This record gives sequence, C-alpha cells and structure tokens, in this order.
Amino acid sequence: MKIEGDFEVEAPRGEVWEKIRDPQVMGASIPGCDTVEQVDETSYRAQVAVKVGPIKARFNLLVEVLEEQPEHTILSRTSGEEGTRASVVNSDNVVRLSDTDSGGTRVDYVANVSVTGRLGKFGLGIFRKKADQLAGQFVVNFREKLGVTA
Amino acid sequence: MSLDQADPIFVGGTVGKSVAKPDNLEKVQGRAEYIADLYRPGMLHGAILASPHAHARINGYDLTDALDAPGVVAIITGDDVGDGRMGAFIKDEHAIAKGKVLYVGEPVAAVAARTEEEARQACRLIRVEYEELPAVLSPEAGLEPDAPILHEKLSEYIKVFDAGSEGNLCSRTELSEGDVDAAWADCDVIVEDEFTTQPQAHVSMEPCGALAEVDATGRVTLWSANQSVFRVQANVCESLGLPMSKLRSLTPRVGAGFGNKMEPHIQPITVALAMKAKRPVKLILSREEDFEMVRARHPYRVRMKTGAKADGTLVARDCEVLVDCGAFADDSPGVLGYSLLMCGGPYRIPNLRASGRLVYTNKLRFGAFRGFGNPQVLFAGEQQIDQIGDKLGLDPFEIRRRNMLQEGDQWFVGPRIGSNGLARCMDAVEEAAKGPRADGSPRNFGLSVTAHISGLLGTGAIVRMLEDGTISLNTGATDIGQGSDTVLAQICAEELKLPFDQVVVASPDTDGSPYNWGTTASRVTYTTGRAVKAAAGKVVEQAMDHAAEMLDCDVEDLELREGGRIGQRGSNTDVTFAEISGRAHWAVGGPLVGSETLVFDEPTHDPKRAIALGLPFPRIGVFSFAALGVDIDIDDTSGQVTVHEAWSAADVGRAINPRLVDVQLHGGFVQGLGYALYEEMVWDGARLANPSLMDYKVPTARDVPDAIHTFIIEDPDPTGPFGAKGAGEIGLNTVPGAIANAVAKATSARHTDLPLTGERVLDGMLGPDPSQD
Amino acid sequence: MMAKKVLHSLTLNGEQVDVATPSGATLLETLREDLRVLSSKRGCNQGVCGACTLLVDGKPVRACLTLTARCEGHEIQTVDGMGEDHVMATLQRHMVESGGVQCGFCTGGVLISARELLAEDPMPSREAVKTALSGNVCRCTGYRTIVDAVVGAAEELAQ
Amino acid sequence: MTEVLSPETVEDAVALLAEHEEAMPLSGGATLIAMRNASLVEPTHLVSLDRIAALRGITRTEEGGFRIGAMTRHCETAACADLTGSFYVLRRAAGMIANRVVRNMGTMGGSVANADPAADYLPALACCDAVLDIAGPEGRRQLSILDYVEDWYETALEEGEIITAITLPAPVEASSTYRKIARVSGDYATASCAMSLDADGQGLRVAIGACGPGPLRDRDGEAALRGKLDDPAAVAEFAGRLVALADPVDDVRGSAEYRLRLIPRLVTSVLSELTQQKEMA
Repeated sequence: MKIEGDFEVEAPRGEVWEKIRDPQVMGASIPGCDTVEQVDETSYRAQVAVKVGPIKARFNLLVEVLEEQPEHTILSRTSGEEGTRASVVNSDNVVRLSDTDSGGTRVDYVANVSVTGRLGKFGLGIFRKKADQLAGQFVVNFREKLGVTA
Repeated sequence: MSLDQADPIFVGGTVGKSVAKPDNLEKVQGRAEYIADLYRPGMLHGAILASPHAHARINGYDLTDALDAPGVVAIITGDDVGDGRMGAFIKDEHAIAKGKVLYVGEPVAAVAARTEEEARQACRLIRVEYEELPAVLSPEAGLEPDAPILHEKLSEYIKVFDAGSEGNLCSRTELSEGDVDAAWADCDVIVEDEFTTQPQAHVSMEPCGALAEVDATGRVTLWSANQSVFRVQANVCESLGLPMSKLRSLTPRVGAGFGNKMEPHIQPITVALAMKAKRPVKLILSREEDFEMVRARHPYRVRMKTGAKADGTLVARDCEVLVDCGAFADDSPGVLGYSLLMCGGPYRIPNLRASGRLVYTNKLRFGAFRGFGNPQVLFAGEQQIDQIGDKLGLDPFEIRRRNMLQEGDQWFVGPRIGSNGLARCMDAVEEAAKGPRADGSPRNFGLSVTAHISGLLGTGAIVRMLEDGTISLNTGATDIGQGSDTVLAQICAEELKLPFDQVVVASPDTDGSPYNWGTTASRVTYTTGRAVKAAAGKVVEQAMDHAAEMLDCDVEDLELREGGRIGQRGSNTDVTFAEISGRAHWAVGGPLVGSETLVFDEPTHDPKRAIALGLPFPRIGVFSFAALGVDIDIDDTSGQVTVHEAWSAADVGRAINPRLVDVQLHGGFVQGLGYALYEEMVWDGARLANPSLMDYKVPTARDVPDAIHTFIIEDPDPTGPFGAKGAGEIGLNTVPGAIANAVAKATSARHTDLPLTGERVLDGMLGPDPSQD
Repeated sequence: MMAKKVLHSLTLNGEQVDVATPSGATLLETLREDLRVLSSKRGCNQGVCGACTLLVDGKPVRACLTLTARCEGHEIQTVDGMGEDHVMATLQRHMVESGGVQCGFCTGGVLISARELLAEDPMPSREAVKTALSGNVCRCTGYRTIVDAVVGAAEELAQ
Repeated sequence: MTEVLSPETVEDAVALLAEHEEAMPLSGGATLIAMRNASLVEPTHLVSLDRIAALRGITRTEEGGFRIGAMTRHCETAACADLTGSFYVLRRAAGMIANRVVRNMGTMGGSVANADPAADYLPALACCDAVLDIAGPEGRRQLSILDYVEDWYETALEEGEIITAITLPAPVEASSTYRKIARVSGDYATASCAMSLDADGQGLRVAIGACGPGPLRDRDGEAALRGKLDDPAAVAEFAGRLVALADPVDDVRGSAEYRLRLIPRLVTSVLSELTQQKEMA
C-alpha cells in the first residue's frame, strides 16, 4: 500500500530537517506514539498504538535511516510487529524537503507500507483511509512542534 | 415416513440412468465424515505459523516461549525436514519453508497442541529471524535481468520434462504448425489484442486439512482432503524422504476440490508434526489460510493475433502468453503447456504458433483449477473469432461452423480426435436460443465454444466377485463429490449386467487400491472407466469359464444374463454369480478377481506436422466439445452484468449418468460466472488483500439465473467406456468468452480484461473519464 | 493449564445435554469439540458460507457466530438429529433424488435453511427459495438442483 | 478466553462495561463474533445484551414515529409492516443486509455501533432523520444520526456507551426506497442510495452509503432542490454536491472513481423509480 502526500510549513529547511531527524519530535508527532528510544545515530525504537473502530493494535517499531542527504532527502525503513498478536508491519519511506517561494519548506513523503498477519486480512480501502488520516494528524502535530500553525 | 424407510432409491441402474449417488444419503443426514470430522485417540491439533514476508532468508528460530506454552507437544520448522523436494513437474518445494520464505502466508512452522486454540496461540510465540530480500511480484519483474532470484538452485532440481528453466523462468513451451509469419500476407482480416485474466480462488466449501498417525513400527497413516491418495503419498514421501512403503494415504469424504486438493497442501507438515509429536495430529486450515497458502488459478497475460480470409476461413493465429507461476512450480508447467495446446480452439487453423513463459513470483503457488489454462486463452480466442465475424458480417455460429474441426482432423500439434460433437452442440444452442426473448425484446447474445481433453496417466481397477456374487470395485479414484464412485459402479454393473446396488466401491487406500493418478483433468469417467470396464469384463470371462464347466457346455454357447446369471443360449438353465463365486472360492480355481491397469499412451505430438519444445504432456487424452450461449442484461446504473438465460451444450461421448453430467454443466457454469464477472484475488503489494469470504465473493443462489438450459450431446468416443468422455471442466471454459461476446454486442465495447465487473463495463459504455458523464 | 471451561445445560435435538466448554466458545466449537456433534461444518468461521447453519428456536442461525453461553434455555436443532421431522425427511429425500447433493459440505446448512423456509412459506416460489438459500454457499451444484429439490419437496408436502 | 456476562438491565450492562477494561458489548454477534474468530478483536469480557428486555421491540412513539430497540433483529425490521412511507426505506435496507440467516442474528443497534461505512442501515437511517438513544457511564443522551459518524469506523459513541434504541421522528407523507449496488447478493454495498420523495412531489431526502466514512446527506442541497425535481439540471447539480461531499475508498468492491461515478447515477435512477411509483399510485 502506497501512502503519499505533501505539506508545507512556514519554517526554513534547516529547521525542518533538524526536527525530522529528531526522534523525540517525530515520536511526539506520530499519532498514537507513546515511547521513543534512540538506538544509535541512525535508528530508534518507538511504540505506536493504532485503533480502527473496535480493532486495537500496538506496534513495536524500529525506524532505521538508510540513506540521507542532509536538508534534502531521507530514505528510511520502518519495521515492527505487534507483540505476540501476530501482525507484522514494514514500510519503506522517502521524505524530501524543498524550499517554497515564501521561504518555507515543502515536505513530500512516500511510504510503501505492508501489513501482514491478523491485521493483514482486513479490507484494503480502510487501511488507506486510516493511513491518510494518521498522516494528516501527523502534519498537524509536526507543525505544532515547529511552532507554526497552518 | 423417515428417510430410512423411504422407497429404495437404488433400483437397478445401468449406463445412461440418472442413479442417485449412494453418498447423498449420509450427506443429507449430516453423517458424512470429512477430514475435520475425524478424531483419533490421543489426537493433537495442529496450527501453522505463516510467513509475514514475501521473500526472506530464515536465519534462525527461537521456539523457547512457544514450547513452554500451555498444551504444546511438538513444533516443527524447516530444521525438522531434510533436503527433499516435491513437485509434479519440477521438484522445487520443501514440506515447509526451509532456508527461505517465498511468499506471504507460506508455512514457516507448525505446532501440535492439545487444542487448536492452544496451537494457534503458541504459533504467536515462535520467533523467526528473517533477513528480508527484495521480492518479485509480477512475471514481468521476474524476467528483468537484475531481478532477485527465488530458486537459486533451480538448475539442480529434478524436472520431468524439458522445462528450459533459468533464473526465474520456471518453464517455457513453444508449439507451432505451418508458417505463421508468412501467413499474415494471405489474410484479409487481422485482429490483435492483449488480454489479461485474474487469479481466481477455488473456494471448495471444505478447507484443506489432514490427520496423520504413526504406528509402533514408524509407519504413517495419513487421512486428508485430497483428489488423489497417490499424489499425496508421492508428495509426502518425496518431501520428507520417506520410502513410499512407509506411508499409507487414505481419504474420508472430500468437500470438493476443483484442482485445489490435487497436489499437496499441508499433508507433509501434518505428517512431520505427527512423527515429531509421536501422537496423531489433525491440522485443519482456516478459510483465510486456505486462501493464502494453498493455490489458485493463474493470472495470464495473453497476446493474440488471428487472421482470416474474406470468406471467414481462418488462416493464422499467433498466441503468446506470460504466466504467473507463484512461488512453486506445482502444476503450472502443465497448465502453461495445456493452454498453449488449446489456444487455437476447436478450429482448423493451418498456421498456428503458441509460445509461453511461466515465471516464478513471490506469491502463493498457482496451480490446477477446473479448466487448467483453457479458460484464459479461450477468453481471448473466442472474442477474436467474434471480432473477425463482425468484420466480415458473419454471425457467431456461421464463422465457427466454417472453421470448426471435422471428423478425422487432428488437434494442434497432432493428437487424434476420437469423436467430435461440436456441430451438434452448436445446433442445440442455436435452435434453443433463436428469436427474441419471451417478452419480445431482443437478446444480448454471446457464444463461445470449446474443447477439453479427458485422459492422462496411469489408472487401474480391481473387480472382485464376493462369495455371494455381489461385487467389490476398487479403483483408488477419489470421489470429491462429483459422483465418480457412482459412475464407475454403473460402468462395472453394466458390464456385469448386475443391478447398480450390487456393486460397492472401495474407498481409496494406497495399501489396497490400484494406482490412480487422480481425480483431475476430467479423466476419471474416461480413463478409470476404461479400466473398470476391462476389469469387469475379465471377471465375466472367468465366470464364463466356471459356468461352462458347471453347465457342461462350451463357453461360446453361454450368455451373460441380467441380474448375475450365466446360461446356455436357447435354454432356461443357468447358474448364478453366487453359485459360481462359491465354487471359485471353495472348490475350483480360486476367487474371481479381474484387474486392469492402463496409461493413456497415444502421443500428443506428431513431429511430421508440428514443432514442439517443452511439451509437458507427451500423451494427453481424447477430446470433449461444448458450446455455450448466454443472453445477458446490463444494469444501466451500475454497468453490472447479469445472465438472463443460458444454453450449455456438451458432447460427453456418452452420459453414463445424465444427471451427474447435468450438474457438472450447471456447477461449471456458475463457477465460470463468478470468474467472468467478479471473482478476483487482489494483491496489495505482496499481501493478498481479500483472503476471506467477506471480501472474496462467489455467486449465491440469487446471482444465478433460473433459465440455464443444458443439452447433453452424445457422440461416442471409440475408446471410451460405453463411448464416454470427460465432462468435469468443459462447462466452465466457455463462460468468460461467451459473456464478453455478449457484452460487446450489448455495449459495442470489447473487453480484454477479466473480470467483467460493473465498473469495467460501465467504463466501456461511458468512456473511462467520469467528468464526461 | 487447560482453558477454563464453563458448564452449560443445552437442549439439543429435544434432549437435555450438559456440556463443559471453554468460556466464550461458539456453539460450533462446543458442538464439534465438546459434544462431537459434527453435522455443522466450519467452512469460514465468519458467518458467510452457511455450512454451520442450525436452528435455534426454529430459526436458522450461524453456529460459528452464536455463543454457547447464550443458548441456555433455547432449543437447538441440527440436521443429524432431525430425521424424524417429516418436512426435513421429505426435503432430504428430494435432495438425494434431484442431485442437489454433490460434495455435501454445504448440504446440512442448506437443508436447515430450507426447513425453516417451508415452515414460513409452505409453497415458496423459486425466487423465494433462492432468497432463503442465498446465505448458503454451494460451489458444486450451481444451485439449480438444490432449488429443484426444495420446490419438489414443497409440492409433495402440499399434496 | 472470553468471559460472557449477561446483564438484564441497561444500567447493569453499562456498569459491567465500565468495570472490565477489555470488555465489549455484544448484540447480535454477526460482526463482532466474526471479528473475534479472526482474532481482530480479543475482548476479555463480552457483555451480552440479549437478556435486556428494554432493548427489544419496535413501538410507536407519542409523536407518531417509532422507537426501535437496539436489539431488534434485521429480520424483524424487514418484516415490520408499520414501517411505511418515508420509513419504508429502512425496511427495504434491512431486507438487503447479508442474507436471511444473518438477518436472524444481526441487530440494528449492533450494526449502527459498528459503523461500517458500507453497511446498509446508516444511509437508510440518515434518510429517516433518525435519532440514537445512548446510555453510558455519564447517563443517557440522544444524538442525531447525522452527527454520529465522525471518521472511518469512528463514531460519537464514547468508551463504555451503548446504543439502546433508534428513534424515528414523526413520519412525513412520502414514499421511499433503498437501492444498493453490490457485487453479489448479500455483499456489503459498493455504493448505495436511500431516498424518500415527498407525496407532493416537491421535496426529497437522499443519503448515499459506502462513499465516505458515514452516509452522505446534504440538507442544504435538498432545500435548494425543493420544487425542482423535474428539472434534470437541478437534480444533476444536487447530485454533484453529493459527489463533492464524498470521500470514497478504493477497495475490492470497486475503485473510488467508480463510486463517484455511481452517486449521480444512483440519484437519478432511484428518483425516477420513486417518481414512477408515485405516478402509478
């Protein structure tokens, strides 16, 4: 499942880059994320709770930065599983930053997400909608961390 | 009156009568035992841990927590199975993932525990260390020069034919007759298109399952839902490295197959679990697992070009297919080869070329499914015949009649055609479908015709006359519900001139039954029926010898009479089978046993007329023929197609049991209807997105028209038992092509992609851009 | 430790049955694993296929979606225990004779749905039969012979 | 393992839900038990609502509308001959849910609580201007069906609350129906349309199902359309407003584009069906 989108923030690229590379900021922006633990320079662990109607899941995720071009591009991989509850999630992510005409930053993101196991049998469409919804929530939270709104 | 006191249903019964299947009784009473209904003393329940990855190396397992879980007795992984590999054409498959996983859903470990719930819970505690690898998710991607390779040791695998395997290319087949490239110049009309077909799930109502038990000597008894106890035996023994004599394979009642249960599913895993647990283990798949880890119909990409003269005479066809194999070869090389053999349809096409490639991908294995590659190519071919007819102003019947194969013609690359009732099939459909609907409105009519083989490989029959003169018939053929036990008993009874109910059919048992390749390829009535008829004939001969001695006359003067008697011609004196059998058992000669084995051995390929490379079936079978007409409605709002009326005619040589043939035609039509209109397995990346009956829909009673008319055409095959040919698959083949032709007529839009969903048909009617509505 | 079991008192095919079954078990699990009543089949465990259909207080329900704990005080009937029911016996005979039985895995559920239909509507149209059976998936017959059997049984019973 | 609790009053049910953290209310079971069988939900306790008499039955309200107990089975709704005119849409929707056997099990309260965007009741209830009666730890409250669905599978129902009844307001003089596009009989909707046409032929209420998180209803659009039902351009404009409200998914039942394409076609076709019915009558 491919999730893609973009958003703009009224903050310079350097600052946005710094926040995107800061696990604590990312953790606080990801909806449902309650703990973040830096593993090393390029990876961190996070626990994320997801709820779709009556279905609740809690994933232990490992986020690894595979490649980066400072202030421009990050390639990362998110992998994890749902404790002993039989779902596995993997995601290959690309985030690109660029300047906007008004001096802000445009963020483009693409994630190729796969969920298998018990939650992997759930309908395709709702996953996508849920992912879009979470992405929207992330943008709101992230902007807040940057101290900008809208 | 309760059922037990009902009028006897099995009165008499010979060839051509619609005898009710004896197993119907226990089925309507809820007493039939399927694999899930078997219990053994001390039996454990199994569950499977499936791979979450499409392609990954397995670097290790941690079973500590799972082994400590409540009720767990044994766990197996790839470490518990040797290097053995199984496969019908290419031996590429371990009993359970070993070293690598090749698709999401592939069994990685299995647990035996006291209850199914405990086994399932314990599976969640197994830790597998994976190293993910890039995945191949389409045949096109698999053929890229830098594609990840699924089977690194492909060149070392045992192959039963010249497969041409290389890289991710599992097999390739090339067939040709005449000079296709030169022939286009002779054509006045040429049509060319690319067609795609979707993966379809079998959805046998019974999910796959198995029960294995090991005796004190280490010998295994294995019950399973299957279409061949012998293929089960071979696959388990190959994959686990067991001598075949160490495994007895049996079958309870089977809740249908359609190809899904022909080759292995979880039998090897169940046996390995039982051997490790030293207790009987039963493993029954959930519906979701049955979707994800068994097999399905192949998606095809078909590039087809057909040319004809101005009078409609077909001149040339070129057909190239690209087939998604999934992770293991299974029956796929056979499906590819067969679809190419059939891609010309039942027509005279002097210049015909067919080539195809089968490519490994990181999806579940695709394999045998009713039709076996024929529906995919027919969807393309039958539309092109209509397109040519349209261009030349020839109606669908006319263009087909001008080109159909005639008596004495050979099929593409050379097989003999024993009998050909195609013309009569078309006549029946045309006659019944002519004119407008009852309300005077015009029909949206579509036609498709087809041929299908019945034959292939080894089979046998043992007919034993019991002391009282009744008969025990043992063939090893699994009745999967379609009624082959009934048909074979009818053939046996007919040959012995006995009432149907005096023949009992033994359940398949590798210990006691003669070899039978399987209930597949529309073959049991034809192939096993031949063996049964011959074996019964031998019992008659033996009985005649006894009777001659008992009546003190020459065998030539004797006749077999109805009801198990042999008498002297022109005289009332006779002896009964009971008298003969008693004599044989206790006094002279020994018990009467007739046996026959045979393998279909007429060559497929005639090297004088065709070039063939990588032909997986060197000896294939005899040909049945069929025609299907449909009259459809299209909902203006949604574009959804419904069938208003249908006419299905099939030449089955001789209908041993007309009602059972009729049900095959109805059942095949409805399964084909789902395939044509909405059934589709959808992948989201590497994950099957609709592995449940909530999301994957098959036709219900309300989706099927009442007016499906069937016509059984009998053009006896000279080699078939009483002239019979197969009927199991042919009723499905034609459905997508006939409906596509009707849609084209109703909407003026040709569709090259299956299924013909409301969405596609509406797009065809309105154009793909909604803003233009 | 075995899963916690709860004792339930059920009425099954007219007989009182006491059964210990895991708490939260479905009727399908209780019947099959604890009582070895096997005529209800597990075809999907999602309530879609209809192979587990049985009667509770004369109404067809999915055994796989019914909790055993909710069945106390209700009358459960399964196809294996209904041979004495004249309507069921007639339906069974027509299914045998019409060719409505192929693999048989769906057959018990089909008969249960048909039995209730004839209780509601003794002379159903073919359309009504199809509607009543639309929750019983059959992959073998194409439905035609099943509808024939139900209509045939209704006609015989009406005489 | 799930423990099954069977309270006999709404208050006890609410208390039990509050007491056990992983408890879930169980109505008919047609969806929830299927989800549990698939391990999608793993409640420690199921609070069964089937012994609560107050949740059963369809009764007339003083205003001339109906109170439908949350535990009313789909088959009861489908067979309720009193649901006529503008409420016929509800009967019709009930009769199209899944199949006869599942209709014997599933309940209106359970279906509404589950809030599946492709299920049949929500658009039908939206077309009826239904109100939900809700009980929870904070007491009882009422909520318009139009304010109920907040996002995909997310509703205004708070943790620990249950739906006790669905109330239909006083009926209006109208004829109504429900049309569903689905792959096969009994499938969830690819798209659906609940519509009621006033007896005077002037006003229309329309709710579209399966094209967004909840049913699509545009009351301003309906007001603007009033009296212009025989003007195809006005109807098309109204349908366009519904399309603009839609946020359909791409799934195995159809693409988002297909669903968008179906909305105006459903509106036109169902309107013409109701208009013809009126002319025949």
